[in-house]
Amino acid sequence: MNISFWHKFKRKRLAVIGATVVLSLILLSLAAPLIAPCDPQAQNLELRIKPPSWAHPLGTDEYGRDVLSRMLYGGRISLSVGFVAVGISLSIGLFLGALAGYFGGWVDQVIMRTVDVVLCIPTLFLILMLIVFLGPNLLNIMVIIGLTSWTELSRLVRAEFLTLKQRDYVSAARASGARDRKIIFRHILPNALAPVFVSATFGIAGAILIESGLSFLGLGVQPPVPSWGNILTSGKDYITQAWWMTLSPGIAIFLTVLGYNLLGDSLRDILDPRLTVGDEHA
Amino acid sequence: MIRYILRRLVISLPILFGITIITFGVIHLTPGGFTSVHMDMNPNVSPDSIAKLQELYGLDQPLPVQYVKWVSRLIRLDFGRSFLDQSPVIHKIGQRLPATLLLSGLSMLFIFMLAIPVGVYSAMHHNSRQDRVITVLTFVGYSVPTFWLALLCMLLFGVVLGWLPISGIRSVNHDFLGPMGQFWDYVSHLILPVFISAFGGLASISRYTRSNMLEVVRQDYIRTARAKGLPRSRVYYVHALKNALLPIITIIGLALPGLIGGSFIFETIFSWPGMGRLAYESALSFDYPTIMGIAVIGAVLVLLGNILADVLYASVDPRIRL
Amino acid sequence: MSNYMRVVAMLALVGFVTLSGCGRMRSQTQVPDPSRTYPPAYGDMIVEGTIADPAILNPILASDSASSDVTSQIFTSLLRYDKDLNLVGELAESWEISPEGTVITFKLKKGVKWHDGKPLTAHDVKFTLGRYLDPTVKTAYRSNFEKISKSAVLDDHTFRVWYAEPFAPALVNMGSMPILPRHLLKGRDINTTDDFNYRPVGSGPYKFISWQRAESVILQANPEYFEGRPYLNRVVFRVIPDMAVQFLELQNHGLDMMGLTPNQYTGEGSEPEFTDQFNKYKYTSNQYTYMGFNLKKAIFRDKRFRQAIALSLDKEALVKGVLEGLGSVATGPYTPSSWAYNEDVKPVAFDQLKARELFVAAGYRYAKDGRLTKNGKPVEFTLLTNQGNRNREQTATIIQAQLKEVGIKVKIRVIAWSTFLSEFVNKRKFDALLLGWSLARDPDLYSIWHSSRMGEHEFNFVSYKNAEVDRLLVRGRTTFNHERRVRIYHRVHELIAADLPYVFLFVPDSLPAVHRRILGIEPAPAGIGYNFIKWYVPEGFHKYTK
Amino acid sequence: MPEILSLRQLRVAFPRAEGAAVNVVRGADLETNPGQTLGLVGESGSGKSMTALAIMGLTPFSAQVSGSARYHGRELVGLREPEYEKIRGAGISIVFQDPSTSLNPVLTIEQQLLETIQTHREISQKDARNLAIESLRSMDIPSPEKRINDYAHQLSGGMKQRILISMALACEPDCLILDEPTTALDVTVQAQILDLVERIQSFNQVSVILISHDLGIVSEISDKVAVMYAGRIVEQGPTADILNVSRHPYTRGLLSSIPELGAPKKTLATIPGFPLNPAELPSGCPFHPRCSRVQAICRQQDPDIRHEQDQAFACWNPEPQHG
Repeated sequence: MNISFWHKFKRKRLAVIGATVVLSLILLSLAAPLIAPCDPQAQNLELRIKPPSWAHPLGTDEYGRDVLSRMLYGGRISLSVGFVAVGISLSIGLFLGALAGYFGGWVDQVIMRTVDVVLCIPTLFLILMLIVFLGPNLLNIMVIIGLTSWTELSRLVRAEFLTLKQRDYVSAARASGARDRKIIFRHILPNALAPVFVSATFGIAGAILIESGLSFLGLGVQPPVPSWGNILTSGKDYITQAWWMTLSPGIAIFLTVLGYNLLGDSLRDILDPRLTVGDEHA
Repeated sequence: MIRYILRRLVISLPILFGITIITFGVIHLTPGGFTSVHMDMNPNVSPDSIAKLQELYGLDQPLPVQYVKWVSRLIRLDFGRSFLDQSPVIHKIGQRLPATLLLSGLSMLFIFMLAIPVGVYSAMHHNSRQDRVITVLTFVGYSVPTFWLALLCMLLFGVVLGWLPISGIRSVNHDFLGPMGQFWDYVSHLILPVFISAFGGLASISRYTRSNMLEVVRQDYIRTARAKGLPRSRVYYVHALKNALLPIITIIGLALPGLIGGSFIFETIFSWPGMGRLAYESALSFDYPTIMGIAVIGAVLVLLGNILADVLYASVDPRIRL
Repeated sequence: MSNYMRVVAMLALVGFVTLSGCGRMRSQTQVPDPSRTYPPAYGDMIVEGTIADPAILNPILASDSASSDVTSQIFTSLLRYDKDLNLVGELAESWEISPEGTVITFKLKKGVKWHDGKPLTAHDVKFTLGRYLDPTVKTAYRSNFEKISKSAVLDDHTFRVWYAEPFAPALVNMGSMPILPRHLLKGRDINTTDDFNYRPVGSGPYKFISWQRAESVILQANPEYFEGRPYLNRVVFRVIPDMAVQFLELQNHGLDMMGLTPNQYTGEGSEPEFTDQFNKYKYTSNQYTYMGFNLKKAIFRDKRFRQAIALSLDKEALVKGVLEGLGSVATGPYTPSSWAYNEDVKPVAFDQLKARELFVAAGYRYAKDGRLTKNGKPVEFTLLTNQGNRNREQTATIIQAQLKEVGIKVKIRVIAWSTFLSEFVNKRKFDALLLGWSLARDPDLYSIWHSSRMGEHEFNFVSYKNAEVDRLLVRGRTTFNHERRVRIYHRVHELIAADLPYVFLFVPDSLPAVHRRILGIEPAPAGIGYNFIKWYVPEGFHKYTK
Repeated sequence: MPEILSLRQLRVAFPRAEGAAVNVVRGADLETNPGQTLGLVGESGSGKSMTALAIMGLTPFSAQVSGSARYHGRELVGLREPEYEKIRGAGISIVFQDPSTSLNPVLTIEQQLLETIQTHREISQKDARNLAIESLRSMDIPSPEKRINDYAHQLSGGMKQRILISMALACEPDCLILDEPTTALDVTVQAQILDLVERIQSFNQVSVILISHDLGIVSEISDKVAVMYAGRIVEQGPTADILNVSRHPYTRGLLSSIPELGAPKKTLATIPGFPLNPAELPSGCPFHPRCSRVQAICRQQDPDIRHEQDQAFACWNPEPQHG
C-alpha cells in the first residue's frame, strides 16, 4: 500500500464512503459495552414490543429487551461471523491456491479437481446440509461458511501465482538458491495479495448475508445470543405490528454489506492495474 | 468437436465420484439421522418399530456398505425412493425442477437484459456521477437481506396496495380460469419473486460487464475502430461489447448451480414449489436418498452445463477451434 | 456523498411508508351479519394454510401432521371423537368389549362406499390391520397393534380382534386406525403403491382431486358420504412454509383459515380490520411444554432442589411472555382437555423467597455475589432444547433470566433435532431439557413414565421411578371401567406433579382463524374441526363460485 | 504548395492531482504536403505517438490538448466528436504499431473493412465489398476474396499490417499517419511494408507521416524529417540536410547510431544516458544532461527554435553547419 494507493483511494468517493460505513459499524460494535444503554439479555416482560422512545431509542422486542443494545452486541457477532469465515476461507484459499499455482503438476491437478467438485454443488446448499447435520451454533456457522467459500479464492490465487512465478525476480531468486517456502512467502505472495484483499472484502459482505439468510430459516446464530440476522428474523413475525423490530437490523445488515461491497468494488478498481485511470482510450 | 465433448465427459467422471463422496460424507455426519428425526419423540411409536424401520431403510448397515450399495444403484440410474414419502427420488426432482427453472431462468434473463446495458453504460461513463449512482443502486439490491425485502414488497404490493398476489406459483382457483386468465395468473405470481431475485443478482453481472468493457475498451483494436471514424455507439456496442460479452457465457455456466439448485430462502419466503425448498426440506428431515439425488443430479446438470458453455464459447469465439 | 445518502434515505422512507401504511387492509369483502341466521347452502371452497407439504397421503405410511390433516378428510376409521371427546362410531355402528376385556367386536354400518363406488366391508378392516402388522410395511405405528393375538371377519359387516391380555388403549388404537381399500391394494407392496399413495381413494367426506407438490392439495366434497354430503364443495390445503407469509396471505384473502401464532392473535389479529373479516377461536390443546431434569444427575436427585426451581419460575409470566397469555399453566402430565386431568392439582406457586429458603434448607448457600453455591461451587446447569421451535427458544430464554434471579446460572444450548435426540437425549447426556409432549386422547402414559421405559430410545429419559406410579400405570392400561381409570389417572397426575421430574410449564391454546363467510362452526372441547362437514357459506356470500 | 496538416504549438498535457501537469508534447510545429512523406523520429517517450493521437483526437480521456492542429485549414483541437468522426478514416487515417492487436479478433476482415467504407460513404453492401477486395488486392494481398472472410488470428503479421493499411486507405484520405508500422514485424516483411508505403505516397498523392524511432528507416523514404526529444521537435528539415548537416547534437547522436549498410561492422556510437521520463524533466534544455556540447545556459533555459535555411532546430550551441 503505497502513497499512490492512498491517493487513489481518497479520490474514490465510494471507497471512502464504504470504508467509513464499515469502520463506524465496527467501532460501534466494539464499543458496545460502553455505549449500550441496557444489558442486551435483560428482559422486561412488562415492556414487550414497545415502539421507539427516549429510554429505548430503537424500541423493545418480544421479551422487552432493548433493541438498540441488542443491535450493538449483535453487530459484534455478525461482523465476527464475517471476519472469521473469511479468515478461514482466506487461509484455505491462499494455501491451496499457492500450492497449486506454484508447484503445478499433480498437486495442481488434485487441488483444482477438488475445487471443481466443490463448485458443482451450490454453495448455499452445501452450507445448509452441513449446518443441518452439524447443528447451528456460532462456531459451526463461521467455520462452515469459511470451509465452503474458498474455491473462488484458490482459483484466483493460483492464477496470480502462475503469472508471478514467471517473473524475472522469481527466477532470479530461484537461481540464487532460495527455498520454495521463501520464494512463495517472500517473493510471490506479497504481490498476489491485492486481488485476495478485494475478494476478502466481498467475502465478508457475503458471509454476513448468508448468516442472516440462515437465521431466516432458524439455522443461524441461535438465540439468546443476538446477531443481526436473528434479530431481523425474530422481528419478521411481528412485521405488520412492530416495524422497529426489523427496520434497524435490516438497515444495519444492508449498510454493512453495502459498505463492504462499495469498498471492495472500489479497491478492485484501484488495485487492478488493467483498469488504471488514464490508460483507456475512451 | 465431438471428441472434445467426449473427452470432457470422461474428465467429468472423477468429479462425479468426488461429489458422491462429499454428499454421502456430509449427510452421515450426524448420528441418528432419519428415523430419530421422525419417530424418536412420538409417544405413539415404539423403539422396536424404529429399529425395524432402520433395518427396512438399510440404515443399520456399516457406512461403506451403504455407500457402495447406493453408488452401484446410481450407476444403473436408480436414485432410490425417498424415506419420507416412499416416492422415487427422480419423480420428486422432476416435479420440482420446472418451477425452479422457470423462476431462476426468468430472473437470470432479466438480470442479463438489465445488467449488460447498465454495465456498458457504466463503463462508457466510467468514474462519472452516473457511474457512481449505478454502482450504488446495483449494490443496494445485493446488500438488502432478501427475505426482508421480499416481506416488505409483499406487504406493500400485496396487502397494502393489493396489486399482486403474495406467494405461490398460481391461485387456488387456477384450474377454473381461461387460458388467458391462467397465463396472467402465472405472470402476476412471477412478478415479485422475479423482480426481487433479479434485483439481488444485478450487481455481479453489471459489475462484471463494466470491468470487462473497461478492459476491452483499452485494447488496440478499439483504438483502430475509433481511428476509422466509426461512431462511438458502434465502437462500444459492436466492437467492445462483442468482446466483453464472450466471458459472460462462462459466467452463465458458473451460475448454473444456483439456477438449478434455486435458493431455498427465496422459495421458502415465496412458497415457491421448487428444488431449493425440496433440498431444504429433505435436509431438515434427513431424507438421505432425496438429498443425495438432488446433489448428484444437480452436479450432473452443472457439469453438462459447463461443457455446453465451453462449446458455446468456442463456437462464438472465432479464435478457438475445438 | 449526496447520491449515496439520498439512496439510503429513500430506502428507509420506503420501508417506513410500507410498514406504517399497512394498518389499512385492502379488499374488505362482504360477510354475513353475525346477528342473523342463514340457512346452510352447498358450494364454495375453503383454503386452509399449512406450514408443510404433506409427505404422503397414505395414512399407514405418513407420520407427519400435514399428511394426517389431509388424510383425515379422505379416510375414515371405525370410531372417532365427538365434540366432547367421547368415542363414537364412525364406520362402526356399534362395538362390544368382552367382559374380561380381551375381545372387541365391531359391527360396521351398511351401505358405506369407497370413493370409487365399491362397498366398504369388514374385509377391508382386516386387510388394513394386516398391513399394520406386516413387517415389510414402513409404518411407524406397528406397536399400537402388537398386542393383538388374532383377528377375524365374522361376516361382511362384523369384525373381531382378540388380545392376549386386557389392554385399555386397544379400543382407541383399533378405532382410530384409518381403513384402507383392500380391492386396490391387495397383493401389492404398500410402500411403493405410488398410484394410491399420491392419489388416495378413501371413504371419507372429501375425495382427492389433485396434489401439486409443495403447493396445494385439493379435495372435493363426497356426495355419497355416509354421514351426509359436506356443504363446502372443496377444501384446499395451501402450503406456505413461513408463518409470517401465511398471515400476510390470510390478510390478503389468499387463505380462509390458518392457525394463528399468539402474537398474530393478539396483535394485528385483534384490529377491527381483521376481526371484521375473520372469526378467531381459542381452545386448549392437548400438548404441554416442560423442563425435564435428568434425575440420574446428582444435582437433580434432591426433590427439594427441583421444588425450589419450580418455585423460582414464574409460569404465569411464561404464558404471558411466550403465549401472549393464550394458554394455561400446566400442572402435571395431563392437560385440561383430557378426562384424566386432575383439577385438584394446583400449579407450583411462583415464590422466589420460598425457593431461596428451600435451597438453603437443602444445603445450598448464597455467595456474596448472590450466586447459589453448593460446597463452595456455584450452581449451574445446561438447558438443552431443539432448534427450530421459537416458543421453546423463547421459553428457555425466559427461564434463564428467571433462574438468574435466584442465583442459578443456566446455559442454553439449542441443538438440531436429530443431534439433540441421538447425542443427548438417547444417550442421557443432559442436565435439563426443554421439550413438549403432544398427547394422544387415551391417557395411557406407560411409555413416558413407567420405570421399565428408561432404555436408550425410550421415553422415560429423565429416569423417573416411582413404584406407585408404575403400579397405577399398569392398572390403568388393563382396566376398561371408565370411572376406575379416571381415579387411577387422577392419582398418577397428582403423584407425578408432586415428584417434579419435570417442571410442568404451560399448555398452549390452539388459535385458528376462519373467514367470516364460513358459518356452522361450533367450538367445543374437541376444537372446531369435528363438524367440518357442517360448515357452510350461505347463499350470496360464496367467494369461489366455480 | 498548400499544407494538408499544420501543427502550431501543439501541446498535450496530463494534469496530476498533486504537482504540475505532465507535458508529454510541449509545442510541436509541423506541416505536411501532398505526395510527401514526413518522418517523425524520436526515442520512445519522446511524444511522437502522442502527437499522432492528438492529431487524430484519440488522446486518452484525461489528456489536455492545446495549441493548434489544422487540417486543410480547419482547426482540429477542440473539435466535437461527431465532426471528428467524419475526418477520421476519411480525411486522416492512422495505422498503429502492433498489427497483431489492432484488428478486432471477433469480427471478420470483411466486417471491419466494410464498416469503415460504409461509415463514410453511401454505398451498397455489394459495391463496398468489391471496393474492399480491390483495396486489399492493391496491397498485394493474395486471393483477397478469400482472405476477406478470415479472422485476424488466421493471418500473418505482415498480412494484418497490409490489411490495416488498406483499411486506413479504403476511404481515400489525403493524410496517412503510420505509427511505427514495421517495429513489430520481422525484417523481410518490414522492407515489403516500406515499399508499399512508398508506392502509396507516389500514386495516391497522400501525405504520409511516418513515425519511427529508427532514423535509418525514416531517412530511406521520407522527404522531410522531424526529430523529437522530450515532447519537443528539436530539429526538422529536408531529409538530405538532416542526414548531412544536422545541427542538433541529439540528431547527430541518432545519426551515428545508424548502421551503414554494407559498411564493415564497427562499434556503433550511442548517446550516453537514458531517455527521459516526461514527468521529471530537468531545467533548461532537457537534453543537456546527455549532451556533449553542454554550456551554462543549456542548464538554465530551454532554447527557442531557430530557423536556418530549410532547417529548424532548438539548440544553444548547435553543431557547426559543416563539420
